This record gives sequence, structure tokens and C-alpha cells, in this order.
Amino acid sequence: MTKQTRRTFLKVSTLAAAGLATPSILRLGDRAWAADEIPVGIMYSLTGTTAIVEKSMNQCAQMAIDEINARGGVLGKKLRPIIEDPASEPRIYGEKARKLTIEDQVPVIFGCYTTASRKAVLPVVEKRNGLLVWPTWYEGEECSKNVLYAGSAVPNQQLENSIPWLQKKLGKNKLFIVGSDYAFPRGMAKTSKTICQNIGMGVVGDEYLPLGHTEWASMVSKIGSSGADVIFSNVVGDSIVAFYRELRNQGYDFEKLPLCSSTTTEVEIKAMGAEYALGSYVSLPYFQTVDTPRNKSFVEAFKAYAGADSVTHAAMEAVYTGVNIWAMAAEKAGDVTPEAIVANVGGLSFDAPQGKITIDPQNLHSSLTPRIGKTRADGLLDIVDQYAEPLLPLPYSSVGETADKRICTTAGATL
Amino acid sequence: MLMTAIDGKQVVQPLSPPILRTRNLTVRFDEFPAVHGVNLDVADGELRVVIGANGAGKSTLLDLLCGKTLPSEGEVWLRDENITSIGEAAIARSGIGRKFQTPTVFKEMTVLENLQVASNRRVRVFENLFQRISARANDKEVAVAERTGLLDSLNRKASELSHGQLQWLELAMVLSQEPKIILLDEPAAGMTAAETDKTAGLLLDLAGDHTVLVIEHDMAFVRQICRTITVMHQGSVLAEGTAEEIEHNPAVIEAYLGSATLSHA
Amino acid sequence: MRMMEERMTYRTASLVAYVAFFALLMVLPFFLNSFWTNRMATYLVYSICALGISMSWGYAGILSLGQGLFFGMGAYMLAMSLTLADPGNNPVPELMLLNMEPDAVRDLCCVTTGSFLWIPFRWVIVGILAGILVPCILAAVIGYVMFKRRTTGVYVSIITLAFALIGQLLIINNQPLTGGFNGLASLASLEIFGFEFDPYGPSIYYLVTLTLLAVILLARYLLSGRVGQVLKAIREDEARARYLGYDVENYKLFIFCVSAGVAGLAGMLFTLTSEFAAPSLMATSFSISMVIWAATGGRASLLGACIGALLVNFIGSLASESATFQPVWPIILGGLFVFVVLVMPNGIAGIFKDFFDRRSAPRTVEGR
Amino acid sequence: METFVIGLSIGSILFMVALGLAIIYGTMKVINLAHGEMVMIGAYTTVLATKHLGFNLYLCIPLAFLVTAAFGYVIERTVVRRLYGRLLDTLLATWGIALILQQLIRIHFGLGLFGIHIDGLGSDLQNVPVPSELQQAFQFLGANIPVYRAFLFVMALLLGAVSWWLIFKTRFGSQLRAVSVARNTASACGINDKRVNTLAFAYGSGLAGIAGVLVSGFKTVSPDMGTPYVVDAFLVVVAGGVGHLMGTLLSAGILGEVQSFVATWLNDVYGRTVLFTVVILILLFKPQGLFVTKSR
Repeated sequence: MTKQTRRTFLKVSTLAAAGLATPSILRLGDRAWAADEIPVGIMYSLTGTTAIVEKSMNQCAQMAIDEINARGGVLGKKLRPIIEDPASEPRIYGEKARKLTIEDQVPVIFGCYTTASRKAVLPVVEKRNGLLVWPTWYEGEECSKNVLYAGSAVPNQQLENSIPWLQKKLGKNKLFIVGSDYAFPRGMAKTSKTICQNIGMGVVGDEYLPLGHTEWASMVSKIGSSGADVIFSNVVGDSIVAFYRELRNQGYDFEKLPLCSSTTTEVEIKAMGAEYALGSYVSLPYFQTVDTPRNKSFVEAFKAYAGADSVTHAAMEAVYTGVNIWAMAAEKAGDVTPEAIVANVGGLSFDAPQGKITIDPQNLHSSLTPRIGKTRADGLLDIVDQYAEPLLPLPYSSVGETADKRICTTAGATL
Repeated sequence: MLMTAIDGKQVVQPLSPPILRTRNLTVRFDEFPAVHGVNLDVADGELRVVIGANGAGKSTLLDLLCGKTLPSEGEVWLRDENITSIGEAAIARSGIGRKFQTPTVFKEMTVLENLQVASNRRVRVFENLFQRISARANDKEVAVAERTGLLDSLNRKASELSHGQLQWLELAMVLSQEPKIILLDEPAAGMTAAETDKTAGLLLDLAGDHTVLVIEHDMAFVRQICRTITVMHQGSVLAEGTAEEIEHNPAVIEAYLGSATLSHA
Repeated sequence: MRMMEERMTYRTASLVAYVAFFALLMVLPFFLNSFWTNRMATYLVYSICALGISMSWGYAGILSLGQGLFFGMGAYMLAMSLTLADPGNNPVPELMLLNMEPDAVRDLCCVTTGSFLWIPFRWVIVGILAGILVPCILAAVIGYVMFKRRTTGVYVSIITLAFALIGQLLIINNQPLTGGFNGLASLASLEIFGFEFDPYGPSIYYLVTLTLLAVILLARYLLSGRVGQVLKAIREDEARARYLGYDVENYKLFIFCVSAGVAGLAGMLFTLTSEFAAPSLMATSFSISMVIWAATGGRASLLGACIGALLVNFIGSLASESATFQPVWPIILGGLFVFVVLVMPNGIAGIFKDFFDRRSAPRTVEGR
Repeated sequence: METFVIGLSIGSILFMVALGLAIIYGTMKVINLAHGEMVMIGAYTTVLATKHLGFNLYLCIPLAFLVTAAFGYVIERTVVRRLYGRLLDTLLATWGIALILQQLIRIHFGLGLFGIHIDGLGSDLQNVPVPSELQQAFQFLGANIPVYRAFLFVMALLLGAVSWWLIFKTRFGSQLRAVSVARNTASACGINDKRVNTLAFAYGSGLAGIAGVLVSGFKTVSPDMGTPYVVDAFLVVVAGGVGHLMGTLLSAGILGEVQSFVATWLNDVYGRTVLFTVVILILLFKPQGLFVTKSR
């Protein structure tokens, strides 16, 4: 050990000892925060399987908070982040959400990446009157009044643009839908099938593999023999890489058999090596390549914050949006309680990196701009199609929700 | 007992109906017949010694009797009950107790606990559900311990006992089981001369109340307990008779010719 | 009889330890805020789990690495009842409405394939009973084939592990029936005779503590009696026990089922403190964690296993909440596995016992 | 036909992982739950060697073998050896080692704590460039067969052959067999059984490392990638019969095919379920393994 590292080590261990020695177990008065601070929870996994993506979301949330604090904070108070690591396990998400909501008494948690983790947090925020700001695009089918779905796309915002585009622009008519085995891909598949029916496109397959599954050979050969001329992928996580690589190894080419994904962000492309994703399409409201001054400054700011080789992606942009729109709602309400935020956030607009987003007052989801990107050799995506105006969120599109016939309203969901 | 010679072979004709009978008992390992066509009749209360060279199939025979090994052919009868392949536990319950060559006891338990487990005649789970165990030995356990010289060691862990004491403990456990038939695999192995004498005495003592089947190498010991002897050779019964008869049996001598082991083995 | 005296001392000491432990648990809520009350209750649930492991592994030498399967089944059974008790899921759980065919009848009988299986769970009592019985029956089936074929040792561990994996996969794969990967999360609070258990209040805490107390007393009664003695004998030498006339398989099956029932009970209580049930409860890593809780506290000591579960989880949560310890916590945990096994195979309870029991010559490992 | 080839390649990977486990289990009766982590370390060796040393995939094979064998050597000497005869405890200790190894990769062997990051480590997903000649597919009997899958199959056979030679034709092999059949006798005959153990453990780990290199060519490399392999590989070993090379080979092939065919007809979940069920049935009704004739 050099002198320097030993000193660091000593410092680290002293800090650690101090950290361990002061748990606030005892109920000697509930925790009091300094009057000029507002505690906020940040809860993204720093360890475990989904840490890869969630680490960058954690950084982005901190960056957004730093920016707000630099501008003078919220209601004249600084935001003070309390960071928890739920270790990619729903069980621990629930536990940490309890700690934040009940013990630390934060008025808001910015957190979660997977729906399974959100479901574990849901009972906590609903019964203990907390607020979760949820960032990830997901299957919808939820209508909680304790969750602000800021910047998170729902199926209609990823599918209404892309599936007709595959038919019209690429001339493809036989769709194979493939996904990891959980609610999001299944919800996406249902909405996809409805859309396909409406536009007269055939669905030749709808298959799932367990999350984290990395043996894709059978599935790829199934796709090959199904006669499909286009693939829609709702595969997530580690499986994405194995899936794309298997397609390549079995000799498929995205020019002949195009693939459009709802989940493959810049992070996954970087992880698999851009050559394997080259030419594949992705449908999401945000890509690092969105060509606006607003986004350029966001990307620059994040690279300055997290390192030059980091990439920005949709879930992260939604985190950024979520923190900011929460702060706007707090300013408008003059209060940070979940009720005040929920009552005031409807109709608020934020000039996000992707463009203008607006919170829907009925379902607390966000109007977003659907985009389709095509992967290029450097691992970023060229935007090949985008809407001129943001599209309304319809979280229950999988069971037939339309703009005129809402299922999720301020009164809750009526199925 | 009457000894008759049929075709040069000596067969024991028991006076009382035999308590243990085997018929054509055969087992093969990889087509090699370890025990082959054994017909054994053991009378009630008899003390029977089985001898034979290494690999003659003596231990395998005991394994077949107590259910450790399943026979390829043949049957085992306990009085008029066919106990072939009914499982070790059921065989034990029907009245056969087995002591192994290397003592197998419950090492992490005390001597008393070992005896308690052995003497407990309720064997089903639900019978035992509400059974408490006493910290003290009952009369029966004291008696067995006394007989085997373990009275002073009741509260010691079995793992702390000497090898000889372990042999005694296993014997004590088999006795606590109160079996009709006791199978003993080289009970005197590893014992001092004094202990061997004591064992011989005990075996003679046991015979009568129990039927005892002993495997032994030590001819001195065999002579000491000197009852009917069965000689096994290459998996089959070669001869049966008293010690004296056996030592002069031409077939036995021929089988052991050159090896000259009978008197020492 | 110096030996006897020393035993007495150890006996008295463990009695004191038991009393002190439960006395502490009883007064604890007076000093805890609602978050820590809930967290402690959850950790005590883990203690019950460790207790189940200790019963089968420590006392009978059966190391199940699929305990999470039974825990998860227990959690699901109660969660199904509590799902139906939630007004938002009346008459049919929302998860089924989202997964049904558009023209299906909106009734539990036939809204999705197999949804009729939920019908009995309209009565909470069914959920509660099933939470213990279903894991027991499952264990009976698995145990029957395993033990009748005389599977032992590591084979048992790996087979149970494989069963847990299958269970997890099947639950995930049948989303319209089970909620799939996301599990069941919109649950009502448990209400018995009009009394509502609050996950954050002392009511659940005491429910868990008293259950723990009941389980530990029952386990002690069972294991200090004849059955425990025979199990210990089986652990020491299975064949010997057989030649003494015991049907070894039945004893193993019995304790395996009891252990599964205890895990199921813990699973139900987990549903109450954490308000959800998910397939991740059946994950291999969670099952193995349970084993290490028991190993740390002392595999062959019931109280030890409880304390082990509390300690490992408590330290774990503190470590994960301190920024400096968080990245090295898995290493500490992994190191703990190795350390416990190498250095203190009988866990904390073993050290406690050695302290009173110096004379017992070479230290040996129980329940290999 | 494609399904068959896929099954063959699944079987090949299974075989490579299981072979090491079989040698270790056969010799020492120890289940190494960190065996999957050896696969992981092999894969990370590949990542680092391609990134920093400019190695290609082929060169990484011997390198990864040496690296993982060294890991295996250390693990045996420091932990497994002390637990001789305590099988369940070994199971737990090696699981602990697995946790430690995973986390060491995540925190850059501890350097991450001091702000030093090594490109290729950490909790991110990693990938390995595959030589272009392995990225194609060729036609065989009218089926489209990826070169990489064929390569896996060839490598599996090659490793099987090398191991066979090592076990049956060398002095070390005869010692190994002696120890696995009768440890005490072997050691009484002057065989250093501890040394044999260590070498067997290291060799088995090395084989897993090679499997890791090959896996990295078509799967994601991440710290927890190895975990699923252990259970599958162990099932292969017991299904084939402990200590029987040929049995391991055949059972890996059969189980790979079972999984592949069921996955194609139904889905992968049922593929795995059927796989487990088959193995459990084998264990229950033929505990000696599929390809072993009963012996005393």
C-alpha cells in the first residue's frame, strides 16, 4: 500500500465505522431535518442485475438535484438526496421504500426501474401516503394516485408510431413478437396485436423467454421458421445481448429481417458491441442523438457529471424530467406533500431534452414524442421518424383504452 | 442334535423347527455370485458360527439376512414369515438384530442415548410425537449396560469411547432391541484377550434365550464358544458340523490346502 | 459428577438466553418507530425461516436449498386471499382482468384459464390454512420420492434447489393466474374478527413474535422428545437407525414437512409485513441466504438460528445504508459463509456452548 | 435438424462446464458451487485479454485455462482442503466464494473503492469480439448451421478427448483414478492424495474457464453470468453417473437435446422444467447414473 492509498483506506474505514455506529433505530423523536432542507429519496439499484442501467439513473437524479439546488432549490430550500441501494431485489425495494417514506419521511422517492420493483413499492407509498416518481417506459395497466409517471412511456407511445411505420416504410407484413417473460412484454404484445389488427398486419408469433435467459438459439430458429419478415422485440436486460448475438450467429441480417425493439437503449447497445445491433430499430421517445440545443446541453452536462464515455438514454432522461417536473409542481403548489404535488402537477409542461412533455391531469402519465431510431456503427441511433407533436399517454391501451374512452381517470381505473 | 452324512456332506437336522431358514439364497454383483444357493437352517436358541476365508461370502450372507443387500434369488424365512426384501427396518422389527464388524453407533450421542434409541420399541413417527425422554437410565437400560460393562460410561459421548467399548456398545444396542436372532460380524475383532473371553462368555450366555449367528475368523474364539459351525467357501456352504468335525472334514481341508489359514484366520 | 454440574450450567444459561431474548423482543416496540417496528418484524420472519432450516438441517441433517419454494408458496397462498379481500380486486383480481380474453366472463370461475383455483381463497381462513398445508403437501410429495429412493446429502440439496427453480419458473410463466414476475402487490390488510393488523404497528410485530415463540416452543418440545432423539440418531448413522427398526424415510419426511410448514408460515407473515408476494422469494440466492442465517447462528440451535437471522439481516441493512460499506457488503457476506463454515461450524450458539462446555473434548460438527 | 444442432451446442457447453465439475466431484465428492464463477472468470479473462492485450478468442483459451486453474488452485488450498469430508459445508463455503468472486469483479478487485477503474471490469455488461470466420453459417444436410455452434461442438469433443487422455493415459490420471476409487488405499500406496485433489480441482476449474471463453462469444459477460451453470452442470454429472467421462458426455448431449426440442415445441420454461424433471427421475430411479452398470 502506498502512503496515499493507506490514508484513503483509513479514512474510508473511519467513515464506515461512523456510518455503522449511528443507526437511528430509536424513536427518540422522529428524525428532524434542517429547516432549510427538503429530504428526497433516490432509490436505484447500485448492485445486482439491473445495476447496469440504474447506476446511470442514480447519477442523473443527483445531477438534476444539484442543478435545482444551484438555481436556489425548491421553495427556497435545498433538496437533500438520501440514496438507497435496493440491490435489484423487489423484496429490498419494499424495505428501502419503507425506510425512506416512514423513517426518513421524504415527501418523494425518485426510484425504481423494473415494474416488479415498482409493484413492491406501491403498497408502501399508497398506504403510507408517499409519492414515487417513476421513470421507465412500461406496460401501463396502472393508475395509482401515489405515483407520478413522469417521462415514462406507455405502450401506445411506443407502438402507435412504430408498427404502422414498419408496414408502410419497410413494407413488412408478418410480425413476430418476442419478449422476456413478464408483464411489460405481454402488455406490449397485446397492444401490438390490436394495432396490427387495425392496420391489417399479420402476427406470426408471440413468444417469451424467462428474464435473464441467455440461451436464445431455439427462439431464433423458431423465428426463422415462422416465416416472419419483421421482429418486434420486448426483450430486456442481459437477454438482449444474447438475443442479438444469436441472430447474428445464425446468419440473420437486420437489412433483410428488420428488428424493432422497445427496450434496447444506448446502454445495451454499448454492452453488446454496436456491430451486433447495427441497423436495428428502436422505438422510444428519447435518444442521445435528439437534435435540439436543449438535448445537446443535457448530454454535455451529463458527460461532465458522470464521465466522458457515458451515454444518455431514455430511462435516464425520464429521471431528469421527473425530478424537474416534481420541483415545478412543488413550486406551483407551494408545498411538497404528495397530495399537493398530485393536485398541482396535472397540465404542467417541462421543456425536457426530448422536447416538451406535459403531465396528463387524468392519469398522471406524460405526453411524449414517439421516435424511431436506427442503430449506427458508433452505438448511437439515427432518428428515422418522429412525431411533430407529443402523443397522449393511454396506460390501458392493452385493454382497449382510447383518447375518448379513458379507463384511468382521476377517480381511478375502471376496467 | 443329530448329524447325518448325505453324499459326504454333513447336514444338521435340527430337533425343533428352525427359526431362521434360507432357501437357495443367491446374490450376484456384476454377474459374480458372492453368495450362491445357500440353504441354511438355524434352530431356535442355537449359537451358530460361520467361518470361511476372506471373500467366502460370510458378511454378504449377513447382509442378505438383515436386508442390507437384496438377494438376486432365493428367500429368507423367519419362522413362517417370509422376510425377503421387506426392508431393513421391517426385518429389524420382526426380530433380527445386527452388529457390524466396524462398530456403527451414534457417535455424537451419549451411551445412554444410544441405548434409549435402540431399546425404544415404538418406531413410528406419530407414536413418538409426544414421547418424552428421561435423563436417567431405566432398569432395562441399566441391566444391559451392566451386562456389557458400560454402566460407568452411560453419560459419556460415544465418540469418547475406546474401540473395544464401542464394540460393547453396539452389542448392547443390539441386545436392547430384544431381537429373536442376533447377527454378529466378528464381535471379538480388536478386543484384548480378556475382552474376548468376556465376549465368548456373553455369547454362550445369550444362546438359548436368543438365536445367535456369529461370523468369526479367530478359531481359538470359535473353539471357545464351540457350537455348530458352518463353513463357507466361494459363496456356498461347504460343510456344517462341530468344530472337531470341521477340522477333519476332507472337503474343508482341501479347500484350505496351501493357504493353511484355517487355524489362524 | 462435575460433568453433570457443567451441563446444568449450560442448561440454565440457555434458559436465561431464551427468556432474555423473548423479553427483549416483547419490550422492543416501545422503543422503535414504525419503520423499525416493521423492519424488525420482517427480520423476525426471517428468524422463523432459519428455525425451519435448523430443524431439518441441524437436527436431521437434511439440507434443503429450496426452502424458498415453501416460503414463497406460503406467501402466495395468503397473498391470494388478501388480493381478493382488496376492494379494488372485486369480484375478480385486476391482474386477471388485464390478462383475460376480451369476451371472457368476469367471474373467478372462468375469467382466465385456471382462475377457478382462486375461488376458495375468498375466505381468508382458506388462505391461512393453505399457507401452511400447501408447502407441507408439496414437501411431502418431493420428500416422498426423494427419501423413498434413499436420496441423501448433497443430492437432496441439489434436488430441492432444482424444485425451487422449477416452481419459480412456473409461477412466472403463468402470469394470468399468478401475476407472473411482478407477483401480487395490491393486497388488503389482514383482518381477523374485525381486528385489522397494521404492518407498521405493533400488532403485526407481536403477531410475528408470538408466532416465533410458539414455533420455537413447539420445535423444542418435538426435538427434545423421542422424535428428536431418533432424528439425531438418523443424522449420525442412517443405516444403524434402520437396523434398529426405524423407518428412517418417515422420520425424514416428517421433519422435512414440518420444516416446510414453518417456512410456509414465515412466508405468510412475510406477506403481512412486506405487503407483497413475488417469485423472487423462491430465488436460489434467497434460499441459500436462509441457510447461512441458520449456519451463522448455529445450525443445531433453535435460538441460535433465530439470532443468526436477525444479526445477518441487521448488519446487512446497516452496511447497505452506509455508502462506504455498501460495495463490500457482498464480500463480507461471502466471507461470512466461508468463515462460519471453516472456523465456527456450530455458529454463535456453538461458541456459547463451548464456553460452558469446555470439557467436551474435540469439537465436532453437528449435522453434516 | 436445426433443433438438433442447437441441442448439440447446448449440450456442448453443458459438457464443458460439467466435465470440470465431474472430475472434481468424482475425485473429492465435493460440489463446487463456485464452479459457475470459474466460467465467469474465464469470460472476464477473455474480455480483459481482448481489450488490453489484443488477444483474439483462440489465444484466450489457454490463457483463461491458466487463470482459472490458478483460481481453482488457491480455492482448494485455502478453503476446500480444510473441509474434507464435510460435503454440505463445502457446498456453503463455495457459495460464499462465489459471492466474493462476483463482487470482486464488480468493484474492480477492490480498486474501485479507491476510484481506480479497469476497463472491462465492473458491474456493466461486457462483450467479446468474435473472429469473423466464426460469425457465419454454413449449409449442412439442408440445414443452416452457425459456425460458432459447430466450433463449440468441436471444442467440447476436443476437451473431452484431452481429459480422457489425461485420466487414462498419464501417471497423474492413474493417481487420480486411484484416489477417486479408494482414497485411503491410494494414499497408503504413497500417492499424495492432497496434491492430486488440488491438481484435479485446478484442472476442473481450468476447464470451466475454457467454457467461459467460448460462452463469452455468444452471451453477455457479467459478474453473475456463471450462477445458472452450476445446477445444470451438476445435474448432468449425476445423470451421467459420477466419475464416468463417457456418461457425462452422453448425458450432456441428451439433456441438451431434451431442452432444445421441448423449447422448440413448447417454450424454454417447459424446456427447463422437463430437463429438471428428467434428471430428478433419473436420480430417483437410477441413482448410479444413466450409463453405469450397477456394481457393489
